[in-house]
Amino acid sequence: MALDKNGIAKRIARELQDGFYVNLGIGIPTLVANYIPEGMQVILQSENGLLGIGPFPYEGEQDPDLINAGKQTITYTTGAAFFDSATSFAMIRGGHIDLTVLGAFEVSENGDLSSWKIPGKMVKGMGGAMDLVASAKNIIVAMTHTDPKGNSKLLRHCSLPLTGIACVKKIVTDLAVVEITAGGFRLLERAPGVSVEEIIAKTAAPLLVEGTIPEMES
Amino acid sequence: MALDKNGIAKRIARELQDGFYVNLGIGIPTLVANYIPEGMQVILQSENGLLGIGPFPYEGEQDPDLINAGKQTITYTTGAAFFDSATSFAMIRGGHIDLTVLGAFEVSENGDLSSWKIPGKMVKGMGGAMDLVASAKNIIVAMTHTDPKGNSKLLRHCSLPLTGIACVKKIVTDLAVVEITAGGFRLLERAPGVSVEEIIAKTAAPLLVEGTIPEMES
Amino acid sequence: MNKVYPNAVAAIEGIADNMTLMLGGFGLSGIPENSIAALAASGIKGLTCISNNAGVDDFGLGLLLQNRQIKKMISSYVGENAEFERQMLSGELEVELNPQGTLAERCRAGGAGIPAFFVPAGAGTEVAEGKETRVFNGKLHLLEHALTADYAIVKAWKGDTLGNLIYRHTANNFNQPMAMAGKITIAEVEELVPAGTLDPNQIHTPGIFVQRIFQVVNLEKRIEFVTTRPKP
Amino acid sequence: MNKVYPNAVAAIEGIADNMTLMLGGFGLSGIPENSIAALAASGIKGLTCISNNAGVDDFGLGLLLQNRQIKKMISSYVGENAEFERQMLSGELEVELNPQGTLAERCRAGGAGIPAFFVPAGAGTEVAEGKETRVFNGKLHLLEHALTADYAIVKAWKGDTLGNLIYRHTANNFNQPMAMAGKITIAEVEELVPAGTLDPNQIHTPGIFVQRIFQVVNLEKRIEFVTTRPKP
Repeated sequence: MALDKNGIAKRIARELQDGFYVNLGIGIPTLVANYIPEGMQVILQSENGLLGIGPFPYEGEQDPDLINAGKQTITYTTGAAFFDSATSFAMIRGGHIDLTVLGAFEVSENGDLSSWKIPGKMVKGMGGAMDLVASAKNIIVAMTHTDPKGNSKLLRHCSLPLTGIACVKKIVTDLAVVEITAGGFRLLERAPGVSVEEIIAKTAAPLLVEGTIPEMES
Repeated sequence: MALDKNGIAKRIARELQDGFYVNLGIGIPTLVANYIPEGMQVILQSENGLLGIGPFPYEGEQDPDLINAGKQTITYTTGAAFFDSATSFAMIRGGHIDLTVLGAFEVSENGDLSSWKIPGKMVKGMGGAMDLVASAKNIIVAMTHTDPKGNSKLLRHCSLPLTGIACVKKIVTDLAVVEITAGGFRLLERAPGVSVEEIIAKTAAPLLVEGTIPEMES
Repeated sequence: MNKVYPNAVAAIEGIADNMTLMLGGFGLSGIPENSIAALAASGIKGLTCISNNAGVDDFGLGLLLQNRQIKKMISSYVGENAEFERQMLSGELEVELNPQGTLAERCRAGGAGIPAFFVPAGAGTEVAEGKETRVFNGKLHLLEHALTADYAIVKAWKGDTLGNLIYRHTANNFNQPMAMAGKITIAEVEELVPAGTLDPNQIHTPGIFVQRIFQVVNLEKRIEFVTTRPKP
Repeated sequence: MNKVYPNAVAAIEGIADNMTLMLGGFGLSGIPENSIAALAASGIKGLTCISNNAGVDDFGLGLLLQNRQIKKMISSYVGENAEFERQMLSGELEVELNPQGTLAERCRAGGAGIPAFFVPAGAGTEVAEGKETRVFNGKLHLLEHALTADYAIVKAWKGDTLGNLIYRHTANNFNQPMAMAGKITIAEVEELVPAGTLDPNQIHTPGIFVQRIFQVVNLEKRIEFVTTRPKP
């Protein structure tokens, strides 16, 4: 059975390690924060100037000076640090973030990523996505395997304007965990009850399938 | 009569304006701080990370965490700010310093400056001098008009390795105030009792002398 | 030395048609509300505004958009604003989109006397069009140029009479790099204190970068998306 | 996550022959004394040291020079050190002199993922030899490249268990930009406190840049030139 958003987030949380500094994009990636394993210390960066994102504030305790990159009110954790936007992107560009998780419209088999612009639709801007993907040591894309019309979002070449080139390392979808290798997409895991054949059918690019593909643990 | 060090510093202090941010080099330039006119607010920058240099500390109150660019113990003024070296030189390089005063071995008629290296002698390094002279809006050189052997330090071309090119705006020596113009050195003022002829004789480059040259007020 | 102005109207004196402004803030957090209100009332037009976002329809830079005072925006993200969309699609408004970190660094560089620098962000994308590229450490980079402004307008938490500024929480954002890059920098502060009140080790923006400062009045500090959880 | 080390000897574990180190400090102010002492006792040699100065004969980096542990220095000013002079003149020690602001910015750039940037400092001088030049705004500039280090070693006033650092007065200097540029950054602090003790608005170096931290012992904090005036 295909995973829901929380299932994808839960699977991605298994990539976390103690001491990781992590930037989570808007949407499914934000949910990963809910699945940080007990006892593991992971520090979440908000690119508008915070290391140490905490949970949403209690009702009535929201602070206009304390928001995340999605402009939602948040809190900060013990030992947090605030800083300006130039310093924030110095961290990002300088490769100090251990893991970046973000959504995408499309990913190509060489790791190109499209996530910010659909021709003919209102352009909202790339925000910090281009900075993040160009410099992250490790990028995981969280997305549905296909768009609402059933078209694969894993492609030989992206059809939409790019956010970054050759940057994605791993994709976690509702159907599968796919790694980007020098030889293209490689299937690592499948969602519980989803067959390898279904994944191949819904992937519009060659998919390396080696040996038995395990079901995801989450 | 030729000015002494304090006389040179006193004359340079007349270039100060209320609200100026000023960087004073080691040696004669440092003495300028002693002649800031009463009631005028001038903020002194130390390129190792301070806006607001105060006087030397009282005996026994020196603080190893509080030194100037010459590594002398200092104090800080009311409303001072401390910052790191990258920010300090952002101020300098960004043209935020109103006036820079520094010493020199030689100045050429197009404003080139030699101040950091004498071939055959131990090289100590340029420190912040190259950054300062390359970016200052207004540079005044404080130096003796001739070296101890009587050779002019105002030259057609510098003979020593350069600190910066076409950067000096004005020179205050023990004998004269000289401006750098598109046409070369121009004599503005002479030290009390020093003749125009003596200044010309001790300047190894053409010197524009227009009209009557007043004695310096200080 | 007097940097203290009585209010926003006095502090924006000198801003004229067709100038380039930088305005601090991220979303609606840390925006210079009082100065924007004074600009909206001023009738100044043809402005180029460098700001990470463009406000919402009826707040922040949205007020200047409604008045058609802005000719061009240099931003990283301009969603949440229907009037912005209308003007952009109709060609009334020119828009230059920058990756957010590139935008922040271009401002800092402008203040720091660094005319250009290489970054990887945007390499291989349409952001790279017309830009010089170079490979460093096996990776494609773009040459990006510094930004400066006739006036940079920032919002701080505390400021002193010498222009030293301290920001609060994530309301710092673009205010700190932009404060460096204005030919004239105007700071509006929630609390204006005498010089010597702030700890000199804790200044975010040293006063050398700030030419004018005033204490704000009637701050709204609107929140774009209030997200809370119930009290336990 | 444990970044806390018991002492300098434990914290410098992993530093090996022929590595590149950055060391904070200006003159003798804000230098990582404990770490330098541990390096001096370690026998590690062939080091490339990026440091604004080279200490004095018997303190700071002078200790490593005496032991012939340094192969190359990248600095802006290296006076006040006779052993340094001897080694440089004899060719034992390689020296690269940088304008001070260029040196600081090269460290920040290394930490900030900016591989190269243009500055005016040194244009037209021997510092420009072999460097790419370009005119911006009518003025000659040099292309300067980022610096990084295998280990950056910095000294702070206060630090917490997550590696957040606060510097004091002019002992900040190169520590802050260098802390960004180490593959591994070691911070020695006068006061090590639990996370949450320091005001999150007042952190100079956020903990993400710091991998190891320890509390110093027996600081000498030597002053190079004591200059005082008599009490009135």
